[in-house]
Amino acid sequence: MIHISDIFLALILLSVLLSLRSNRLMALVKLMAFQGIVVSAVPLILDTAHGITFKLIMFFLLLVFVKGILIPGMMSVAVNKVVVSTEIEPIIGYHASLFAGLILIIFSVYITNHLHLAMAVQYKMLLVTGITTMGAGLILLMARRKAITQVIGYLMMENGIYLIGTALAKEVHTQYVVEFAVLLDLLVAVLVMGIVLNDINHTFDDVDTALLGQLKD
Amino acid sequence: MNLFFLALLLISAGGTQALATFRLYSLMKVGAVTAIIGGCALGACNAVWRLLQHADPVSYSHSWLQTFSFSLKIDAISAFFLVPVFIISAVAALYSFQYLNDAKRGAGTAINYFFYALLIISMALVACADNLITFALAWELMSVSSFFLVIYDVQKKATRDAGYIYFLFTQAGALFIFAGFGFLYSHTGNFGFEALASIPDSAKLIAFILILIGCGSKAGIMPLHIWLPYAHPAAPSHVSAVMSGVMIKMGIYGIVRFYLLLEPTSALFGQIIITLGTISGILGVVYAIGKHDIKRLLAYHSVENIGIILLGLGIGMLGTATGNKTMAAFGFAGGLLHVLNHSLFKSLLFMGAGAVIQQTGSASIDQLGGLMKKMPVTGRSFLIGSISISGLPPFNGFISEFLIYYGAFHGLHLQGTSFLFSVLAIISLATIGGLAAACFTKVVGVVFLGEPRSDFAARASEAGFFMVLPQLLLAALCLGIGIWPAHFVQVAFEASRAIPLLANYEPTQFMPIMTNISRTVILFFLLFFGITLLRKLFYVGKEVTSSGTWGCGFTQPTARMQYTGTSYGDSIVDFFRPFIRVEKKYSEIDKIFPGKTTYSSHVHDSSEIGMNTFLVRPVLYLLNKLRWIQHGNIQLYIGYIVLAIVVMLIFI
Amino acid sequence: MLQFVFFIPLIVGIAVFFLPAKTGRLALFSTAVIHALFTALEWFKLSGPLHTKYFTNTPDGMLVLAILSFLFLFISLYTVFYMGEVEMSKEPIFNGSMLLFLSAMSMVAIADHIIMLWVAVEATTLMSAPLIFVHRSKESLEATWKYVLICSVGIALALLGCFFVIFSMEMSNIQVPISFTSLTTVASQLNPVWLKAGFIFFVIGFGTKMGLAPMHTWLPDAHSEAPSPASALLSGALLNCAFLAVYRCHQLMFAAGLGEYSSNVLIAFGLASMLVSAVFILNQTDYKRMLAYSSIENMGIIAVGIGIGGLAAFGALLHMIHHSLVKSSLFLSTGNILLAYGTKVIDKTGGMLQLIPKTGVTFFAGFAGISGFPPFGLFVSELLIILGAIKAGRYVAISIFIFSLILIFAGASRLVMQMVFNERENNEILIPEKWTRTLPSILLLLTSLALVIWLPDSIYQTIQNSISSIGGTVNG
Amino acid sequence: MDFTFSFTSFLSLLTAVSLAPLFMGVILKVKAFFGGKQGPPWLIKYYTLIKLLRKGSVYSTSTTFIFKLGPIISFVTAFMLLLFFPFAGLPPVLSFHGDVIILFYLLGLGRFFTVLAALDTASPFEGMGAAREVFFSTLAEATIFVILALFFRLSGSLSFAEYFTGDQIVNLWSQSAALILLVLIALFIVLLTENSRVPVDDPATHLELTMIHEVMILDHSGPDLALIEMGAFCKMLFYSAFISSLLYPFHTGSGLYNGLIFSIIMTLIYAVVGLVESITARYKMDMVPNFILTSFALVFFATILTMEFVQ
Repeated sequence: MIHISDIFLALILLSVLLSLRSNRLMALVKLMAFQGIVVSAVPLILDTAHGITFKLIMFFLLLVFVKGILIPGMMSVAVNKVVVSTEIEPIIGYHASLFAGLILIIFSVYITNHLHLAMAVQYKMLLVTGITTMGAGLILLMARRKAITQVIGYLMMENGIYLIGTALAKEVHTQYVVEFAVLLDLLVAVLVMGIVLNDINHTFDDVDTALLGQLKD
Repeated sequence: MNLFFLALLLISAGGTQALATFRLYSLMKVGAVTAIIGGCALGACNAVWRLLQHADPVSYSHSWLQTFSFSLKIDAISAFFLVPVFIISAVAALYSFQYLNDAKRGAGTAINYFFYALLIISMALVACADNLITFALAWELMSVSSFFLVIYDVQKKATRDAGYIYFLFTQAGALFIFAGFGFLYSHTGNFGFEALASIPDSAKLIAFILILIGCGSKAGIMPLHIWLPYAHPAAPSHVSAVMSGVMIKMGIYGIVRFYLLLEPTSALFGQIIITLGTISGILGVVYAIGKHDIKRLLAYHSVENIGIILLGLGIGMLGTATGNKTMAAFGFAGGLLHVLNHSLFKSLLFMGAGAVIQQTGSASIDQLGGLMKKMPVTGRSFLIGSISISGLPPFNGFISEFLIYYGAFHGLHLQGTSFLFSVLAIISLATIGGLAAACFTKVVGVVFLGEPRSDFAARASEAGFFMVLPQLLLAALCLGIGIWPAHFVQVAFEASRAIPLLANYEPTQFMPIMTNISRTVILFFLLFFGITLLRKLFYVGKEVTSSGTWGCGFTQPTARMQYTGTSYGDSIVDFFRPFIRVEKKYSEIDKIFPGKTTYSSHVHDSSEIGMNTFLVRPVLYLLNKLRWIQHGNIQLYIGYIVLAIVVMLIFI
Repeated sequence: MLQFVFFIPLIVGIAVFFLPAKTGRLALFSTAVIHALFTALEWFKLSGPLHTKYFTNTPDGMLVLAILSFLFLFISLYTVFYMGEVEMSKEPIFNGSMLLFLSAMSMVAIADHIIMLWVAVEATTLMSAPLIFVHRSKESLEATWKYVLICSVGIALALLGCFFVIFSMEMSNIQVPISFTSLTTVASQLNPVWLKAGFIFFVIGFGTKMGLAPMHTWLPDAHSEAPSPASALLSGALLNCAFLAVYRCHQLMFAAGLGEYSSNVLIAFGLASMLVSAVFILNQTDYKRMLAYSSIENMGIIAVGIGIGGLAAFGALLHMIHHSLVKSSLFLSTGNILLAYGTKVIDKTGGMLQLIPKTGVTFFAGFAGISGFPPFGLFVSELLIILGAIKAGRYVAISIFIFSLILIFAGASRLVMQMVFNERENNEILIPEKWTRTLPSILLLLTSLALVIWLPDSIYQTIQNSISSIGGTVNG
Repeated sequence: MDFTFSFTSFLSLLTAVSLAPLFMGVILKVKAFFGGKQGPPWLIKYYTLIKLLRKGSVYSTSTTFIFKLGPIISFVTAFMLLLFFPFAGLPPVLSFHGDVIILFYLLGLGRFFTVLAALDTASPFEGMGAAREVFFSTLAEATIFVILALFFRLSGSLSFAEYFTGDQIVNLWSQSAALILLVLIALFIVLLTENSRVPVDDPATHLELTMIHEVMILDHSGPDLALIEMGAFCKMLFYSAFISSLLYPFHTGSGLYNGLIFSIIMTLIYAVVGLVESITARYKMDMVPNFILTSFALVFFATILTMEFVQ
């Protein structure tokens, strides 16, 4: 039988792979928005155990607002302000990245099976998705030259970790204060990065990290 | 103990008041010098009294940082080392009164006196430290204060480099000592000195070697001596007198003290020490012969004398290991007495050198000459110092070398390697003696005798009273020990009583031999005066005229034709070619009527070159290869993190 | 009561953003004083042992908090006079961020809930970012970018570590609050494999913040580009907080009987950091970078000491205290040097002894302290770590330790002597030194000196209590 | 210090010292014989001394008190050596266990001042001689002390009296003859070196550049020179007496008998020195160190051999 959550997870994986091969900044940002919404929906789908509480709904909405609307909004603003070629300029090519992403999926499936965890199959699937997402985020961080891409990579990694957390540490989801704090941190982090990006853009007329290689020994 | 603390208090008062009143230059100097001398005198009297009374050890302990204790203990050997510490420091302080006379450098002089006082105090504490922590603390204080003394003339680049090299060696050495302490601590489990004798032999050996490296770098044992020839010329002369005379002896003290505490039974210790002594002794004096800067030359002689001291101690250790009481007693007595003797004549020589440099403005011996007429007192005291350091009777240097010889000869009864090491010790002592004589005939002959080789040497005049007086005092002490050695030898032996083998050994052999020696010396003096009288008689009523030196047929001799120190030592230096690198630059004479020709030679320190080529440069090269790590690319930086995770997860 | 130590700076900090600069300075200093008062209250347990769901006052936490509060007192004092000299366009932001930074660090010091600790550490990154790029120069922007991104990535990994730790609890079906104190009680039942994994991510995540090689890469840039008061705070206080996070997890590992493993990990990272800093100190050209690398080195020393345990653990915590004091004093001095010479290049400085004698003496004294000379405290701590290491039989580790110490001393002493003693061709300086700006650093040094002569029993007891959980002890 | 105030000891000492110049005459005679000349009278050295003692002196303006000190100390030290030496098996005037060390160091003192006196004149030639003197005698000193070590190994004694008049004497006619033979050769080399005879140095040459000892005393004149000469005689006497005591055990029979044999052996030794001077040429300066090192090698070899011998 196919669990409904698998559809969501498949969507996430799809977004990951697409983001690895997308060559336009704007497209990447949109992908992020999509991924953010799906990811924040995952606990809603999985937490059938506790039942759909009001708190859960509220928190879901908050997540969607932050990850799906607020952060991507800020990103798109940043992209629009940065009036340079919206080409992404990869260090590692798109196809190579895509290929890496596929290998990543296989790898994470292997890991998940290797762990011999006694948990429901959809949680295992969730773990696979989480690891893949995190890995893809790291790939974006390391393999892309634009600073904005790195922010997006960071966000994707964050999503991945959030998914892994959902898969492993169910305890956390009963403590909304903590979750909210984490979310707040994420928001402020992106905000600060945005401000710095803005200043960098003012000072360097570009956000290419190749320009950010002056401090060294 | 209270007297001891009172002395330290006086000394520190001198240092601090110098800082307080540095604007009133002469007042500051008077106050500092008097206070320091007073404190040193008090301390010296206390130490001497303890030695002569065979007073029981007194100890003091004060809890520190909750867990440790700051504990001191004055036993025979501590007292024995305290004597030179206080005496030399006092004399050098007196010397500094006129040596430091630059009223414009009030602050600098004040700082110099402050750290001078600190150095004395820390040396005294090193000599009395009674647990690992206290020893380490005092040791580091000693290092840092002496560093600040070395860089007194900080505006000179040479001084800064010397200070850097010294700082480096002293800190590295300290870390080695700490490591050695770690081995001791790991077996005893506390910081005290009590249980050290009971730790396993392997640990004893490792710890002793580590401490030997640390203390050896301070004492200037041959491969680790590199800082000495830089630091001593750079420092002001009264500081070099104290550093070379006393401070490097603290390294010896460390070696002796930990040897006594560990009570090792293996003969290996003695053999190591004798080998090091041979190397330092012979090569030290050869390098000294090759050097033209008078203070650098004296610095190398410190290396040589450390070698002699080590030979004595090594003989003593060998004797202890083989149960040969005579050997042990004479070896240790000789080594320890040489510590005292060397501190006397070496500081005397450094003061003389300082006076010469101050009066002529040059430290290069090949530019000096004929100073015996210009600076009669300095010249004569320097002559006495030279005879003493060459280990010739009737002065003190001979006494200690005699004791070491005596011990070594009685080691010849032993079999196998111990016998060979005794022979080695005898041979190297003989060679060192001859070479030292060669070197100091060179110094005295070239600097003080003959004709001045430069006009500034010709214009020199005698140094001030307060610079001459200390030299006379020290010269008198050298002669005194040389003529009446008995009590000093007795005291030196008492210091080595801590060895179980010698605990109840009655030094019956010492007294007759020492009285014989002093009789022989007195006989020598009698004959000497007799012959002098006879000579006078023969000259009665004969015409004694004076004219120029016979030029062997050459009629236009000039001062520049004299034999220089370089040429004097050349053949000896050449003889030791494999161990010593000489670089000679001269312009070939190619025309029939040669133009202006030049000649210059420089003796390189092999161990310095070795350390550079085999240790420093390779390490720096390797480390520079690693500098790409920080090359500014943020993607790579994140890569490091991922890499770290992967590696760690593999090794989970 | 306990939460005030971060509530008050938070509120005042937000307020300062909107206040004029002069008032901001006043608020900065007064908040520092108030913070110190509350810390004192906590330190002497006057408010009674407090234990909420998220916060508690552990001995090690209190130690870090005390150091932080003490440093902040002097640094804020310095900042007040420093701001008088430099014209900074966004000064309110600077002062406000200082306070927010303080609040975040205080939160780290008292956090007990695992994820709350994570949140606090992440917050320190974000709050300190404005401090670094307040000048808006190219270099400072680059430094900030690297700082924020690398630390965020690292700390995100630490979040994963948190999840692993929690999972290790859930796997063995225990239900306790996810706080270190409660987890320690059930540590023995936690799943070891997942706990190890969690520890790895903890060390790498928070180690990034602590400046452990090879995750240290952001540190030299950030510390050298920030204004000197900020650098002093980053180096003296922030690193301790990051260390505290690692140390908490180390304690948990010990309680779970995995101390052997975590010790080895800490020692490995510590030695790596020392070697790396040796490589870059040896011929460094920028004195603030030199000090930054020296911070990496000292964090490495602390990690090694904690990893070795026993006497070395005691030494490590002593080292933490004294390093914070001496290093922040050094960074404050660099503030004066920068004002005087207007450059961070060592070759362009020199002759401090003639030109800015007070700073020169303070700087050299601080250097003597940082390289482990008495009468300063790092002498004791390094000695203890060496003794403890050899007693623990870690011969390889200690030889690397000593080797890199010698290298670092060789490099640093050459540079510092050049700065202090060399003569400089042109003898004019931009802004002369003032007592007001040298006094804080002198006082910090004197504190370190005083703590060597007389260590208050309460501090001693606190260190004892905090290292007792990892088998650390002062005797044997 | 046992101080034997026996008439015979003093007599032996005085005769030996008074005969020293005569022995030097022997050398000259032998050389003259090989040169096919008649040679100077036997008492030539006495005449020289008297002549010198009659003269006054000329002192260089460069010199200081050291220049006058040199001759005195060199003579006193050389003479003190003889006080401790047992001539012809008779007990010496003075002796104590360990006197050899101080005696050889006293010789060193004498050398120290001779060299300083030479440098005092500011003459380049004398400086050159001084440099050679200190270098070569350093090498010789090493040999001497290895010999002493060997003797201690053999007899456990550390003074001339014990060597030659003690109960366990060191001598060619003992079970360790082989070692003593090596020592004899080495000691003869040392004798040539220390007394600056051919092939190390040629006292009769006229080119200052090739001299060692003679060039150092160029500026001395009158009674000073006489003292130096006398010191040189004593030194020569000491070394040859040393060798002769090794050659024959003088602890048998009457003193007169011993004295006779002793003087004969002494004459022979001086004759051999003369012989060597007549049939060998002096070495190049840079060959001399090797020459002396040979002696060192010989005795060192002997010392190592004792590891098997004496058990």
